[in-house]
Amino acid sequence: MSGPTINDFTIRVATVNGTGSASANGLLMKTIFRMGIPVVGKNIFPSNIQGLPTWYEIRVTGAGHAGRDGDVHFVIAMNPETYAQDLAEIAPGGVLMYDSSWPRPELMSRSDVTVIPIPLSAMCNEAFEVARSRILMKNMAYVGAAAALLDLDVAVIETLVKEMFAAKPKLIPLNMQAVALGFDYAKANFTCPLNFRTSAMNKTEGKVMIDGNTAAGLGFMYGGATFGAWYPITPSTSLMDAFQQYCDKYRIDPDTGFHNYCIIQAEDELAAAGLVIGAAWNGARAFTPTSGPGISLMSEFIGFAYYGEVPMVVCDIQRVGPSTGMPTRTQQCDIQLCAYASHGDTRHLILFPAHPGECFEFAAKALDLAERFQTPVFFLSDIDIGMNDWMVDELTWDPSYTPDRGKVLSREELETSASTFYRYLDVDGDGVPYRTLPGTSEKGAYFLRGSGHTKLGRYTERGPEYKDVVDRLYEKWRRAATAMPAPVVIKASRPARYGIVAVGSSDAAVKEAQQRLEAGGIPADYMRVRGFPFGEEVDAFIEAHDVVFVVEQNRDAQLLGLLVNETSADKKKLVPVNHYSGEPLSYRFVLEAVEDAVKVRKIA
Amino acid sequence: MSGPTINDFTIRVATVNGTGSASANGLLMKTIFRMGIPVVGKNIFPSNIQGLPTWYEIRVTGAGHAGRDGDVHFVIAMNPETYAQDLAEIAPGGVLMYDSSWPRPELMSRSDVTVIPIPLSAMCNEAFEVARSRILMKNMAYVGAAAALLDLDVAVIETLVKEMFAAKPKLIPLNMQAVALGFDYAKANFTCPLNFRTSAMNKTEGKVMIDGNTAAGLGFMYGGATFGAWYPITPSTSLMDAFQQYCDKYRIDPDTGFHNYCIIQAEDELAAAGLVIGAAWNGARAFTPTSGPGISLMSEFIGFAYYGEVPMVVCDIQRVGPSTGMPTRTQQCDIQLCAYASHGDTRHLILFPAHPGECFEFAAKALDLAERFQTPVFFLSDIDIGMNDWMVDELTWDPSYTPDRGKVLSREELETSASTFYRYLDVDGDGVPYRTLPGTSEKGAYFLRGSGHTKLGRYTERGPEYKDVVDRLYEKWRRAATAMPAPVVIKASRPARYGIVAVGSSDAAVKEAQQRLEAGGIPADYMRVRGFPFGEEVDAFIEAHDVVFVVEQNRDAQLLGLLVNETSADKKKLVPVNHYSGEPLSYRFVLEAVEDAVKVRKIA
Amino acid sequence: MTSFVKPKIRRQNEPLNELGLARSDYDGAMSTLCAGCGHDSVTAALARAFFELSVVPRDVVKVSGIGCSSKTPTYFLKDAHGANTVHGRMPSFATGAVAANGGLTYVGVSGDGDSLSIGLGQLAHAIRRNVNMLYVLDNNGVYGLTKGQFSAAADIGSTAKKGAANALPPIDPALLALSIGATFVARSFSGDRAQLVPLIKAGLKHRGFALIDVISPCVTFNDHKGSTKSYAHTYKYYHKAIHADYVPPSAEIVTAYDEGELMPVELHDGGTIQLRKLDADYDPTNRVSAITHLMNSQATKEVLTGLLYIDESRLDMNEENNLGRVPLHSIPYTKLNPGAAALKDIQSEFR
Amino acid sequence: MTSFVKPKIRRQNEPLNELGLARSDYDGAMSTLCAGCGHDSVTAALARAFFELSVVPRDVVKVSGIGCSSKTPTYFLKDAHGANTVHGRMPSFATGAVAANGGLTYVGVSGDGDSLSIGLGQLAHAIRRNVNMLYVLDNNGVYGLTKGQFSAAADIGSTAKKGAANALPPIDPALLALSIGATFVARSFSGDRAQLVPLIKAGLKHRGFALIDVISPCVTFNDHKGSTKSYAHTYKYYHKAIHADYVPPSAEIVTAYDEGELMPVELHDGGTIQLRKLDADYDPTNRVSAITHLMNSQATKEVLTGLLYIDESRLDMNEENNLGRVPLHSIPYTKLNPGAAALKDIQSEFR
Ligand SMILES: Cc1ncc(C[n+]2csc(CCOP(=O)(O)OP(=O)(O)O)c2C)c(N)n1
Ligand SMILES: Cc1ncc(C[n+]2csc(CCOP(=O)(O)OP(=O)(O)O)c2C)c(N)n1
Ligand code: SF4
Ligand code: SF4
Ligand SMILES: [Mg+2]
Ligand SMILES: [Mg+2]
Repeated sequence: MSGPTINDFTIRVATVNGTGSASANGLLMKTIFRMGIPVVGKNIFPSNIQGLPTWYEIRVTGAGHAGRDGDVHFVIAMNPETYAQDLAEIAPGGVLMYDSSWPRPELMSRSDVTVIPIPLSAMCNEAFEVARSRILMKNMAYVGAAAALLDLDVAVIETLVKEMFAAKPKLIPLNMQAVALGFDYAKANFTCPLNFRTSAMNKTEGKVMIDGNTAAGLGFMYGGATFGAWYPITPSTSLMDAFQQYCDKYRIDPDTGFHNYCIIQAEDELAAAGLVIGAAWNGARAFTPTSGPGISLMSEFIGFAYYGEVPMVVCDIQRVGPSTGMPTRTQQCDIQLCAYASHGDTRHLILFPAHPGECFEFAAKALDLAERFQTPVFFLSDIDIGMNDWMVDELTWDPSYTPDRGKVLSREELETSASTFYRYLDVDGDGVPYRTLPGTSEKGAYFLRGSGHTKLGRYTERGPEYKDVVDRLYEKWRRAATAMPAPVVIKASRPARYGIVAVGSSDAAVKEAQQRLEAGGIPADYMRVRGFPFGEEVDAFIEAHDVVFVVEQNRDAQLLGLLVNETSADKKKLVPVNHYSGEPLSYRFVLEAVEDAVKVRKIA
Repeated sequence: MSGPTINDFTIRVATVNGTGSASANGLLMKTIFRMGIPVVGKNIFPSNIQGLPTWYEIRVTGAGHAGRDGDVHFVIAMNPETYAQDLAEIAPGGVLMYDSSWPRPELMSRSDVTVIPIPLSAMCNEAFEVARSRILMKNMAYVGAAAALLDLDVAVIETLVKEMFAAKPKLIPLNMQAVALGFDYAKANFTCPLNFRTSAMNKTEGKVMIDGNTAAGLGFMYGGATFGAWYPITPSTSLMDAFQQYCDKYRIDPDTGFHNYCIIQAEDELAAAGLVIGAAWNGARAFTPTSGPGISLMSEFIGFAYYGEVPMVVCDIQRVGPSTGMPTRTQQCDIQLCAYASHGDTRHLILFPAHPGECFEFAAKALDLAERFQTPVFFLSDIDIGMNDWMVDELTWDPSYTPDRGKVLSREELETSASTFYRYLDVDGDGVPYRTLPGTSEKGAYFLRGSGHTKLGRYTERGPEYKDVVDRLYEKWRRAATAMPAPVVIKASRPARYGIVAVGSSDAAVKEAQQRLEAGGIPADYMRVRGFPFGEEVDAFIEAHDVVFVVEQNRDAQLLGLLVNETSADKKKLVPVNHYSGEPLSYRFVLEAVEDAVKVRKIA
Repeated sequence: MTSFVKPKIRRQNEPLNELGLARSDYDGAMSTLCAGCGHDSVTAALARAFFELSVVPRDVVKVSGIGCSSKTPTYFLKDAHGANTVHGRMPSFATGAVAANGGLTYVGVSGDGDSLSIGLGQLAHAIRRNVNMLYVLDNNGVYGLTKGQFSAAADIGSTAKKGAANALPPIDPALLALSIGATFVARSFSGDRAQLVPLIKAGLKHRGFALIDVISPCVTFNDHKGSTKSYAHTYKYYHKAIHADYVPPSAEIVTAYDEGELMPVELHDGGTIQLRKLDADYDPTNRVSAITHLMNSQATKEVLTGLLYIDESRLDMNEENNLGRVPLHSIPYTKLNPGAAALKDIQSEFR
Repeated sequence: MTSFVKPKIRRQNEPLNELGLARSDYDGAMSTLCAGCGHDSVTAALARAFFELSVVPRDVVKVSGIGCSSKTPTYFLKDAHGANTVHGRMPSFATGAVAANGGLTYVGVSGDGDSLSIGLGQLAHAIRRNVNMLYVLDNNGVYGLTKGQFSAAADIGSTAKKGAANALPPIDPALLALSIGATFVARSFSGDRAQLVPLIKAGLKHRGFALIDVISPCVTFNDHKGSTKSYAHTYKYYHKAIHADYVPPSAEIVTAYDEGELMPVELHDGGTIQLRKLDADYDPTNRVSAITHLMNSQATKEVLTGLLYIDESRLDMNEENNLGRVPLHSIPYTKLNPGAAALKDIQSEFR
């Protein structure tokens, strides 16, 4: 259907983890990016540390798509264990390049695939002494070969190599030598470049390549988070690593050496939740990054924060469930849990960033919402967003921004006010009471508890007093809908009876599918929801269409379930499109699912 | 609307906990029960050990209703702290009896309430020496006074007192003396009996008064549970106490002294869940009783049992949430959590017993379902069912019953079978694979894991292999619907456009409301759902009515939410009727809610 | 918890502390515990210690888990913020609170169930981090609030109200704490305010995590022979190894003590505890001997009370994390946000 | 995990054990750990111990939590049932399994993160219950699987790959276990199979909870100077206090040892461990001295290995609970259901 043509094809590098190929693949992708050509990178890695198959996919997309294609056209096969699979998965007309130091005639089995054998190991073993560099240089060599075959700009490669090894300059010639080995061999033995290849453009101006966890860590620093607690878990770990790294650089007082932040590695997720709630109750802007298992473990504490009205930001970088599931594969499988986490009547706020740009923006937003509504806020990302490099507009920060700390009474306010302070009283009639921080004033003292309490903050076991408070909590939650980021709607160029709804990382693939659907004669409007509770726009969008496809990355149609329960939508209109194999969503999946559904309906 | 008349009125005893009134109130209720008059008892107690207000409500219901009335007609006020409230809550025409040793003229303030002062303390202090018996005998004295005023059978009281103190016979005369004190004083000073009073019947033949937790504990013993683990939490504690007590009596091998059961008090609920899963995986029939906070804490392990397919029975005796909430008040607030507990795509089986009789029956049922479907099963009760005495048919046991252990392969089967054993293979096409127990045979060895696995039981990170298994899990769950106890439908005597749906402890009040609604000209059919996933009957019932009232005891209409998501029901038909103040549901609440809703609709 | 603006009625010449506050100003709401519960005595001792130290009420933060013991923070210092968290998880909440604002005084109250069963892991890690707080463990050997099941501190052989006998060895919080590096470990008895108040004051002054294991009998479920936590038992075997008496820096009373029997321990803030040693050779700065003493007293079934161990040398969590005096909530946003220029610069590596 | 019906290819005169099984019959799936990971050596030691004890493979149950270490149960005894549970919660799962069937041999493998951070509470309570199992703690001072963060066993001052230095005192699992009443505590080093195999055999034979803390370096994240868990460090400070050698009841080899240097410890099943004491005065039956030794070695920064403490006198959990030999799943239903008559009289009190 599309590709492979100039600046429109997908490269897949198949290697073994722990062999240093990651940086070579990064080099490959950045080279294309620096050539001004939009790229999409996806890292499919195993849940171990060394020795298992790993794949890196680079989509070259002059059209500037942000999601996966679904087809693969150029495979760099460095892992004999997966040769068969790698060969099988190439699209017709594709090319497979492999390390022919140990020839594999069986790779010739596909007539519709061109196989390019390059004796990478042999060349490197000949060229280099140390075992270590023999392994590492093999990676640079395949970059070189790819450069020749795909017409990459070797000057750009050289610049990048220089940047990479700025610290150890003597490694630069060594690495360039390896690149040359592959490059020259390819030039000498095959017609280069291939018919599908790169060609410089200027479409990456003002863009950066960044992963969502790094962007979120940066966002929490810029948003003024002062406290972070966490327990390591893939794929959330790199979020806290980023926050830590940036705080170490920008948050240490040059004069006193004091830290303007505190990060604590908890003993588990229950403790991480407690740490954040304790710190937030005591005035810090606090967050904790985790993944599904962590949300399960934090459930009790989340209900405490909800009922006690303590601000709390929880980042759930979703991975494949249930249970331990597939820790390095992506899904959107905690949507329903995060909406209602904990026992009893509980409901929360959720932000759905769709790419690293929004991770940066929503991190601060999450802190603001948590403090404004004094309640847990979920920052719901996933492995695809969090751990892959995405091409996004350069991050910028609005200098006029100041953190929204919500309704916090100062000592002055407490001591000069005529009226007595009661923690859970709806003074302003907006469902949000005033809070005080420990140490402020005797007049502001109150007792935080997860047990029944009156609107005055006193312990109670009386039904009406209990209801006063939980009814307000519902009202507070409902009103929060208008404070969530508005949905993003992309209308078809002509009136459409079909609609599509999605959240988070599905966005890129759905956007592309929408374009191709219209091109294929199926115009559909698309609404990307960005927050929960849903605003009226969501009801209106569904109302306005005959059929609405709900695209999400889980088995049980969790987003669809929320739409059915929390909007006026007629559920008969909603058609589930569920992808849950663990790989990032591709436009082809969405396209085919919708096309099939439409056919079925036409017939019916 | 109803009462107070002969055998149709409600008594409320207001006392302080820790003063020994509980047994006196039990005596009062049992006397009426032994007189052949149906009774309903509700204990409203505080979450502390001694010194706070507590109420005991006894509904005398010749008509044999099983739920609360909502009105109170005869108050025995023993706690000055709550005099005002107690007086205020009496229905017009009601009677308040109080300890007038310290006269309280202000109690005369209501012209529509008769106040009967009886100097209980004064009399007891005069009659008894020891401080301890002065306190305790005061309770017996109010029983005596009530006996005179309500025409209770003193002979029955005496028999009961004899049974109570069979162990310490010399206490019998002492107690009867106290009863006489109250009885005689009342007779001497007031016209006895009152116009509303008791009159012997024979409607309690073949009935017993039992609480749901005791019945469940008994059910687990009869159902063949061999392992129980728990962490103490109100209101689930008495369930394990009962199981322990009965096992100590009937499960210790008289010859060897060995225990045919094992009960372990865990260090917390996470551990309780692990204990049960480990024991069940190793072949025990295992269960754990807990309440809301425990479910939150067990969430991670529940997902493990779901994905690893380990049988597990979790009893959630619901109490008011969120968080610690009101631990001694009742709600149905964990319905949604139990349906989907844990991160990732997870869905579970739920049983909804409505009274102690079903607690006994469903305990065994839960064990069978868990082993048959190799998955967590929730036994969803609440404080009202679990901790109050209900009048139910005497419990009986079908001698032909044998436990359903599900598909467990024996050593013989494994070693003689031609085909290799694979743990997660859908051999029979019913979604349920075969399992083996440790120690059975090398041929049955497999590895249980919460990480991605293939249908052969091997570790995987490949999408299609992962989907094989989770798709079957969904199918297995769906098929379980037909194995759940069928809904109980009570049709109106004429065709009805209104329907009512409820679960669990709401049943008694809803049944009565249904009768009174029809009497009042609003015929409605009533379906009590007893299991989740829902069977087709549920879809059909909703389909068959124009308006369906969903009565439940929580704020967020959790049952309604499940109906909307998991049946074909058109949600516009469903009208929420939510009671969540923490007291047991009364027919008046349901009646008024439905009547109001109907009026509104008529106007609209 | 309460913010009534009620006129303070003072008894005539009621003693006032340096702040001009009376002991009653350190009270809280009315207790709802059983009459005679040991926990109420601990509450009274806490109020007295704060009064005697002239602590500004609003500068105190009270935290607890769930249990009868955990209810007690509402019963003292009504003018201080407090938090009744979830069962067994108070240590993590407290750790977060302390990190957020090192300028306040933190007191946690917990029970043996809350601390040694569900909460064992969190307690251990709070100790390891040396969080600067006083942690009072009201130890009655049972779960009071859930009606008398054994806790992990119940002694072998002791029998619960229902009559079942406990077969598992008790976990001794003091021993556990010492084995994982606690910097302040003491034990006392709820009925012995003369010993308890000074220990509480010392614990409050300690820079780091101070654990006081207070034997606090449950009159309702555990006050019968059989249980070594009962009044009966505790009085019988009661034996003070060490008597601790806190002396504030600027006080003269020191001289009132007999020099010969004193061993002063320098506290971080300059104050000192004077140890009165019944065992002349006891050294509360030696971890190994503290453990040995405890294990030997276990063997002889004695309840060793007093200051068992103290180490003022280790940094507390906030120092370890280079947190300054300024509470996190008072750091100006300008110091938190590095600005647009930095953002540009950071992104250079993403091109 | 696997049920392949693959023909057994045997090397010629490959040694067989009493069951006629070869060492290779105790292997499992291929390891996916890093080449050189200490955990693989522990796996090999486990397989050898089971082989030498001639344990029937199907009678073994392997359990673990989550982590690189927790993956290893798949790498030995492929013919035994195994369970890879959730992070830090293996002890409760194992406890339930052991209670359900006391007739099998239980071996748990965990890591320092799995056991001392998230799992500390569960580990402590399994020890307290004296669950009859061998618990092998692969201790590398880091979280391997999540790429090298410090665990609670990381030593002060050791630096992680990313270069941050650890400031918190390590939790020593052996010391912790001893302080809460463990009945079998040993320590060894993954690289020292000669010492490890006998300790594993002794632990398997021990009636009750046997903890072996195995220093097992993480070559990828923790094998650099700075870390005392690294090969470099461990070899440098490596110092055997005790060398343990298990001797099965009916074997003669005992005589092969020099009586003068042996201290036999009677095991519950009649077997004995022969202790070779380098420190002539070491007594592995004395809890206090075990703790003292450990604390002193901590002070001198030495890694003390060998059998530190053993107590064969305490009943294990199943005995404590009066569980017979019959697995719970094999008790006939007739013995579980008291029948209709009993049901009638139970209900007499409800009338
Ligand atoms: C998650 C959770 N599990 C169980 C409970 C029930 N519960 C309340 S208090 C308590 C034990 C309290 O014992 P302890 O800490 O010793 O306090 P005490 O009442 O003895 O002072 C338990 C198990 C709870 N509130 N939350
Ligand atoms: C609930 C939960 N939290 C976090 C994780 C992520 N995680 C996996 S392994 C691990 C630590 C493993 O460390 P250790 O037990 O020392 O094993 P090692 O890899 O060092 O052998 C963590 C934090 C998880 N799997 N589950
Ligand atoms: S039950 Fe025990 S611990 Fe609880 S308040 Fe009463 S005496 Fe105190
Ligand atoms: S990361 Fe460390 S612990 Fe994990 S497998 Fe590699 S070497 Fe072993
Ligand atoms: Mg206690
Ligand atoms: Mg480790």
